[in-house]
Amino acid sequence: MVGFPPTPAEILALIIAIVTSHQFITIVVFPGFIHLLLVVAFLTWYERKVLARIQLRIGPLYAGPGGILQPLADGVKLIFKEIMIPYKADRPLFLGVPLMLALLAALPFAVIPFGQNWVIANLDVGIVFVFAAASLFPSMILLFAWASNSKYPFLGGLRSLFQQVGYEIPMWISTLSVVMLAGSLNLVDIVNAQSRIWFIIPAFLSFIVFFIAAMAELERLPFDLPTAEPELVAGWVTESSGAIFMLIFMGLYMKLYLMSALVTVLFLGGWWGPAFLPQPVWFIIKTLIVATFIIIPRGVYPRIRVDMLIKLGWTRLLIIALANVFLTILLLSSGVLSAWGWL
Amino acid sequence: MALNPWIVIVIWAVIIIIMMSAMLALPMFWSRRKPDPLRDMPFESGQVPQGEGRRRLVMQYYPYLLMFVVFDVVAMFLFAWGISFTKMPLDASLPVILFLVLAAPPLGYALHLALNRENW
Amino acid sequence: MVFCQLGGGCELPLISIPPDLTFIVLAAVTIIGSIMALQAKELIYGAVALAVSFIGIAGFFVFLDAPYLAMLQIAIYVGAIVVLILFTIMLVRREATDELTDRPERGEGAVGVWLAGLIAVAISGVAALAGPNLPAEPQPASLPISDLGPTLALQYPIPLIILALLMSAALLGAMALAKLEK
Amino acid sequence: MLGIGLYGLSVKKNAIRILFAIEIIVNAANLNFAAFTRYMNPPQVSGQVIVFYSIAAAAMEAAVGLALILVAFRLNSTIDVRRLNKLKG
Repeated sequence: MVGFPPTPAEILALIIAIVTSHQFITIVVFPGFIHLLLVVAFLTWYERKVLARIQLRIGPLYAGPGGILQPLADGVKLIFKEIMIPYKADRPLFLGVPLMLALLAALPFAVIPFGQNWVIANLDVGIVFVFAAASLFPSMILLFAWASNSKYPFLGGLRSLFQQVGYEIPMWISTLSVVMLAGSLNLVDIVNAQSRIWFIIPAFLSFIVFFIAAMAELERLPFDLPTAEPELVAGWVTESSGAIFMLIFMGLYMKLYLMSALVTVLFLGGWWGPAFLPQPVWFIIKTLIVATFIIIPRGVYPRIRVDMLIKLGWTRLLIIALANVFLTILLLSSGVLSAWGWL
Repeated sequence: MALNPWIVIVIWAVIIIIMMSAMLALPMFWSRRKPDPLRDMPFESGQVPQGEGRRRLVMQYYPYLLMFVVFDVVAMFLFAWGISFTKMPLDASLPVILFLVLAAPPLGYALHLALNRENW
Repeated sequence: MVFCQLGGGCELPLISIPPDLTFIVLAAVTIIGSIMALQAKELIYGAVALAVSFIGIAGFFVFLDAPYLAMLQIAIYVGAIVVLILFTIMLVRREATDELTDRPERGEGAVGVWLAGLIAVAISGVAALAGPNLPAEPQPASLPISDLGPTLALQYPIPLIILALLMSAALLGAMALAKLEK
Repeated sequence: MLGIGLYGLSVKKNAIRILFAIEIIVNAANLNFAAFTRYMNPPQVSGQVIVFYSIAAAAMEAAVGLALILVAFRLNSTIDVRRLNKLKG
């Protein structure tokens, strides 16, 4: 207990208690801020290395062993660069939207469980919270495109808006069958429900749909129409420079990590694995494998056309997802799963 | 965990906002800033930008947004029903299935309208 | 001060934000957001302020133990409706922003403020009258999210069906309106 | 908030602003439903379900309203309700 005018020793003790508490560590160190920054830095390096390997190049090489310090160098460079704002741009929105993008990408990590106890906030509406945050992305992109007041960003922003909007629905509906299987929206409960069997097996179709939709949401090849270099320079990020560019790209890479983590949580059994490794390690391994599979197509596949994109998202994926919901109803009501001891 | 998770989320958001705005604010102090009308020009492949940067949007994207609004609502209702599917008797799901079946044909028709390029 | 027991035996003072403070902050966000939405010069800023106001309302829902409702609010209002509004603003933009003279004429402005003030006074009057009858402290019971589904499907099946029809009608109507005449 | 909404409804000329005002009014009503259902004794879920329907209906209303605005804009190239009051173009 702390007396009312607290003595310095008491304040110190309080600070130490706060800093060593589990909650503080989850917020700041492990699934929290520092871990997130490190992973984002690692992912940028990792992506460049993977792509280089696909294209028989070497990739980043000079900063640190194997170029692993390259992201750090990039970050320092970008922080010291001048922020250029196009003269007709809308300044408050131009500066504010990248901030919101990074915030929105980082916010859902609060509910992603990296282990039984390694979760920042154990929220009852976990998965819907993630989707609610993700559903704000299109409006942010549209605002940013509008704020930069230039043609390429505007066209790219439109495409991006439309793509993200289109693929959000299949994504949600494919998640619905997982939610039905687990009977909860809480991500910790969802992972706990997979202690017997990973949901990728009873909900394989929705795994496929979710994965494709995640790639489209991330604007990864083959769905990278919004940032198609030959046509649109850099899409909606054309006008961003320096720290703004860094914030946006941190947001995008955090989203990549987020989507991979979601695939892991929803379909690949989260932290479950043989006990010789601690839970968070299993989680991160699985997540990175998923991220690799999201990265690889960038070096392999060509870009698809706009009309193909629409047709794929709005007809095929949606119908498969809805069909899978009915399949899940059948599975659950026939009692096959519990008969086989899967639930 | 004794802390209300919502409070934790607010703390988390505040930490991120502080860090990110620091990243945004640092270059404002450190970097050289030389305003130059030529450099601050919007990018247009090296040419002087012509006309308005914000063009009127294309109508073609509009129907998809409309459908997004509708499907958004549908998905949220389905989630509310999906969480308790296993805890309900099966006939409690009948209204929801009826809801889906009723909504399907018009939505399909809307999709057909939207995909038809000549309409937009 | 409340202390909570955490793993490892360390003690962390529970950060207890007084509910009044939360309420005041949320109310301020919501009300300022909605005033800005109506008064901002640029329609785009108006839409952004509207989004802020919606988020404030979502905060209220969390405050009222309805987290699913809050998420619904954010996903549907801020995620979908605001995008639609922004898109429409941009579609009609050039000509619409020419008339920035959206200031109310004198008499109308006075009438509007008067109406708003009247409603506010009336509502607070009713609240003041009814205030003592309301339980000061709400029941600490929790409303599990899993109750929503059964209530939805069992108690209100008819509105669900009507909603399906309404949605189809609205979607087709809106599309038929927005379609190009041939 | 209802007051603000009414103010907006009675004063603003731009059709989109009027839509904003309507949304704000609907939101105020939703908030009241959620609040009263929470303060009921014992708390019930039914108010929240009503807010569900209300939000859904408001979404549909916004969609149709915006489509109407679009059509009005296309026909008259203005969204000022003062100039939309004539039925014959």
